[in-house]
Amino acid sequence: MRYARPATAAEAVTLLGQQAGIVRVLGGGTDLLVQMRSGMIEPDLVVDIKHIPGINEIRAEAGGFRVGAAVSGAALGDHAGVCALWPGVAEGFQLIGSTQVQGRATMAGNLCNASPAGDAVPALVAAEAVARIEGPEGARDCPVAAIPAGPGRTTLKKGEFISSILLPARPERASDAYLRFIPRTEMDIAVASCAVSLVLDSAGTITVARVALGAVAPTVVLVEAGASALVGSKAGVPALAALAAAASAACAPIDDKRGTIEFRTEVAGVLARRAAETAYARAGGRK
Amino acid sequence: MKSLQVSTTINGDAAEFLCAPDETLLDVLRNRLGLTGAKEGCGTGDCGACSVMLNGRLVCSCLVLGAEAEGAEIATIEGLAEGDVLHPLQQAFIDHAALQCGVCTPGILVAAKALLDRDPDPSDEALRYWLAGNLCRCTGYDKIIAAVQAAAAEMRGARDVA
Amino acid sequence: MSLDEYSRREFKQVGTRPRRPDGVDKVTGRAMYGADASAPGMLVGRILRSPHAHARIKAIDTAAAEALAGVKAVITAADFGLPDDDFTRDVQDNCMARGKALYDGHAVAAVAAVDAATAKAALKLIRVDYETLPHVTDVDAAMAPGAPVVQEGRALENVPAGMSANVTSHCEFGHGDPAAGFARADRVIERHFTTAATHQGYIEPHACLASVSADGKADLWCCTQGHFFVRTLCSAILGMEASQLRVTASEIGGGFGGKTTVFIEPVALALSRKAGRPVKIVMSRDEVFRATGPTVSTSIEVKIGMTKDGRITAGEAHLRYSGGAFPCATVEMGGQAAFAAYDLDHVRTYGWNALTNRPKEAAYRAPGAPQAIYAVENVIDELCLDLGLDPLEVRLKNAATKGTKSSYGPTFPAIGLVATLEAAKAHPHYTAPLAEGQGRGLSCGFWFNFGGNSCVSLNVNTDGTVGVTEGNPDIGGSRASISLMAAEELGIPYERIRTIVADTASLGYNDVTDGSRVTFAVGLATIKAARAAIRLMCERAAKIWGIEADAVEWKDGAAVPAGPNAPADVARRDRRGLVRDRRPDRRPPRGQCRRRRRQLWRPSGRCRGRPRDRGDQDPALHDLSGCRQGGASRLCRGPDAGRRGAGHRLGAERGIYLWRRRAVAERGLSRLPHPGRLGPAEDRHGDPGNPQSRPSLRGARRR
Amino acid sequence: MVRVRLWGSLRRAADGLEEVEVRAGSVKEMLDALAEAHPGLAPQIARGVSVSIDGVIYREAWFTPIPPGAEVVLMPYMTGG
Repeated sequence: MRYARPATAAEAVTLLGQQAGIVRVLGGGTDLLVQMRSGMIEPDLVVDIKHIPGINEIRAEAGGFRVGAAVSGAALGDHAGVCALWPGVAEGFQLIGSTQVQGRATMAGNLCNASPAGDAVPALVAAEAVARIEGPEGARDCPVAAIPAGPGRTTLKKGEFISSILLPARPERASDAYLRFIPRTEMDIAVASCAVSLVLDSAGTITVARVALGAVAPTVVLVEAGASALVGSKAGVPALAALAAAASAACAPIDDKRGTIEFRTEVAGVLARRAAETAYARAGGRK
Repeated sequence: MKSLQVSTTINGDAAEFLCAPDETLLDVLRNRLGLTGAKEGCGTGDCGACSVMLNGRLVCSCLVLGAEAEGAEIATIEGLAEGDVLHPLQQAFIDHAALQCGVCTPGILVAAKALLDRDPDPSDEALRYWLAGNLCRCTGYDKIIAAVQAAAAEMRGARDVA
Repeated sequence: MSLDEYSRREFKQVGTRPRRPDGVDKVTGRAMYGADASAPGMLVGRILRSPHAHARIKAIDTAAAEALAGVKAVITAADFGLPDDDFTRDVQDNCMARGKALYDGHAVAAVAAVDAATAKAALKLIRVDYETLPHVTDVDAAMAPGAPVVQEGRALENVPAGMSANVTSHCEFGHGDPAAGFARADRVIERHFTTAATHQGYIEPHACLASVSADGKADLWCCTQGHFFVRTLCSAILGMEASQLRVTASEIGGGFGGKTTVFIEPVALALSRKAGRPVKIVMSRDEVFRATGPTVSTSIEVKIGMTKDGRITAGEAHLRYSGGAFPCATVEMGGQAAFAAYDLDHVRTYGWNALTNRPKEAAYRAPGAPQAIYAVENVIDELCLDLGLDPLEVRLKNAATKGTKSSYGPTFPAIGLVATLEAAKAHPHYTAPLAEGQGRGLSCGFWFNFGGNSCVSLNVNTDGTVGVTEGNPDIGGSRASISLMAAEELGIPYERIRTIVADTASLGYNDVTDGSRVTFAVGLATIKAARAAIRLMCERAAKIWGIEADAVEWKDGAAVPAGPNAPADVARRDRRGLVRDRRPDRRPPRGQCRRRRRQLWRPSGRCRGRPRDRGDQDPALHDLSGCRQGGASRLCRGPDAGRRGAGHRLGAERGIYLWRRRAVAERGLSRLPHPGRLGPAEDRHGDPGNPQSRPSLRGARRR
Repeated sequence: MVRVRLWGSLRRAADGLEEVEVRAGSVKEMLDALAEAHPGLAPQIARGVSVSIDGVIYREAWFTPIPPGAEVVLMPYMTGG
């Protein structure tokens, strides 16, 4: 194995594109090193992107924030602006692993690891976050939702890597929330999860809603029926019930030792309802 | 596999080492630098026994490549005491019997110090969440929480006096 | 020797909460665990493991691995002999599969190489030709007709003919007539339970460093609960004499029973022997979970009858345990412990062990007992619910107590269960209101206590401080408890004692740190060692003072003349027994001992008796004034003794006596106690609560 | 004489007796006498047993004397965690 530490994005793209065999991007390493350790993969080249200028930074951009691909959960949690604007994104990301893992883990890494249960991803999808991808043809932007292709697979092409993720601007009276179910209190992987992002009007009526489920399908599921159930409501009981039903209906989970199909399906609805309530309250909505 | 030369700072002292590209910082500390205070309990970031500070962030050194230490500032359990004076956390762990087999203890101390440096007066809940990634099989955690809180109180007191 | 029969004694040190002696090392990262040692020229050992749960190993080709640059040794089962006894052979076969891989993760080959990367590459070059076989992992499935056979011919003589070949042993315990008991019950409930083979989960993976030299001498450093047992197993497996293998126990990062045997140690030794260099093996967590002992997996039926008023009329349990791919006697513990908390007229347990394609069971906290007790306690709780009875009252009503004939045979001495239940009942938590979502549960439990072989050496240093050498790895703080007991007996501060865990070449045989035996058994050996040291020191004090030995007693860390036979003028005597006066030629020689002179004796109130001739020229006393060295060793045995034991290790010793703060040392051999006195016969009489057991401490209990 | 109580599955090897009497002054003498009087017990004794003497469990304590009238119970070889 070779270890490379490019000083620019272009250099990284060249390294990633030219090396034959197994090439991996090293951001926080919290998935990569585990996979190397277990023998799941034996990379020929590991490209440490943390020395590319700007990649460790969070910058305000167009009313939102551009989060560098190497920004750790701990660093994001320390950023008051992001946490205020996108609390659901921040809480989803910060649920990953322990304090130690948070010291290194990145959102871009969680996205590219492409686990169906990645805790950072549903809220990013609900937020309509956009990934900036550096590649042989230069930089391009891609909705986060379009990055995972299935468990462990992404749509990134040879030579490409994510350099940042843009969390867009929000109007007043907008917020988001993320919830997951795990059998224990900490340090576990979602059995089912849900992120809800809402925009309210001045009367507290929901005008925009996005609902994303995690761990109930090969990739994050955007529940448009659930969003429709919320829009026009004030997150009242009927709307929430309709949301829960829509969320459960959108599930296509697996049966495994951590949760049955039935359990995941039911819990996804419950989480959607509760996440919507939290997001609604955060957005300043009052029932 | 060609070895890499890495220059870094460990517990305030400059350190240089050679390592294989796929070698972890934990292996470097333990096998090349003789700093065996950080332990490998799992090698996958689950147990926290290998906790060190990397550029001011608490990390599992088993999930860091040695090569990444280039130019970094690393703090390990070996640097916690000042000379022969134990850090208040270390003393509190002894006084409150917050360790038994002791293999998780270095990691917990490093992690606890990282918290107290950020928050000198954490709630028990905040402390338990912070230490959730440090597994202890012997003590049942309560004594660990009590010891960290006692050290925190002592450190606050010392700060007030100063 | 029942602890309940100990006389009450006011402790000065035992019961205090001193700082643990290993504390500073453990909070500074200085403590040395299994993986923390290294040696010059050390190689890295790695083990190739079976990816199959059950497979015949048709061939292993190690040629390519051996040819890889940097590889210094490759071994397989062919590098080991074939031990005669089943027990050792099973341990060996678990360390390195012979003929068949019996579970996923079973070691099939190992390499030693100059670094980890080379070792890893070498493992990939080893070609193992497997013929996969059907496997079975569930105990009930393994006992069913037609189940895949894990090992042939392993059934003991107690297994009836016609059972699955996987059944290796049967046991039965109890008394009375359960059928008659059930007939008298108002309610009988029978339930089925299963428990999984959970792992002990110690945070420190197994690690060892082995070094075998060309002349056959070997050193082994490892994390273990019993390094003497490691020596026993490894020397048998490697075909070495025990004397040639010195095993040093590292600090141990948790064991919980799982480090009471060997997994990698014989492999590291064999690699080192072949490579001629030290070899270190450190398991990954993955290897720990795949290839080291979990507890048994079980399938249990429990049937209990109860009267309306909560009296258990009969209990019966069928226990089917699997200790993995090798025979395992753990079900015997479950069979004995299942109902042991209760005083029953009719009780019977039937136990079976069956082989499955799982890792070999290792002990885990009262091995076999919690599984059976879990089942029994659940049924009792259900009966309480059914009959509307308070679960604590029902347990009180049925609790075993002093005089109960236990379900496994012996009559109990006082066991404290009733007192414990009463204490629980009186505790505010038992009646505290419960919030929504809270519950309150109650369960009795049981475990035996057995002493086992223990050997302790206690040395008094030149400055009167004390070194205690024990041979049981300190898992839970035993160095502190042993120091406390020595301090209590000697009457000196805890801080003046340092207790260390010695290697196997430095002390007589010790059984494993298991079964909650160490504080109890090593503690008793320590108490005996301390008393032997006191006895020697009192005898010498008597000689120095020129008085009868029985005129000296030990009080608060000092020998003092006392009792009816103490001479009246002893207060004026110096350490040579000379009566002090002002004439210079009567003073003891000056020199090295000058500083100590003040400590030589303490005045005694009423001294009567016959002073000895002040011109006594006992040669042992001549050395005294010029001697700065010291050291009294007394090797004592724990509460039972046996063939592996250390009964006659009364090596050359030096007598010492101890004063409150300092000791004056005396060169020369002391009078040894008769070896017979240290035999097992004394074990029971060495009971600290038995006044008759203290002939050398006469007067000490008079207060 | 020492009366030795056997656990259930050993009784088959001792003519169904729950208790057997042997002449012995120590644990070793008792085990030897048991194996001689009831050869069916010999394999288990060879594998290892514990002995409870008046409620105190001994393991490998060959030379421990058995007091007259003591309650002696044969038990499986004790191990612990």
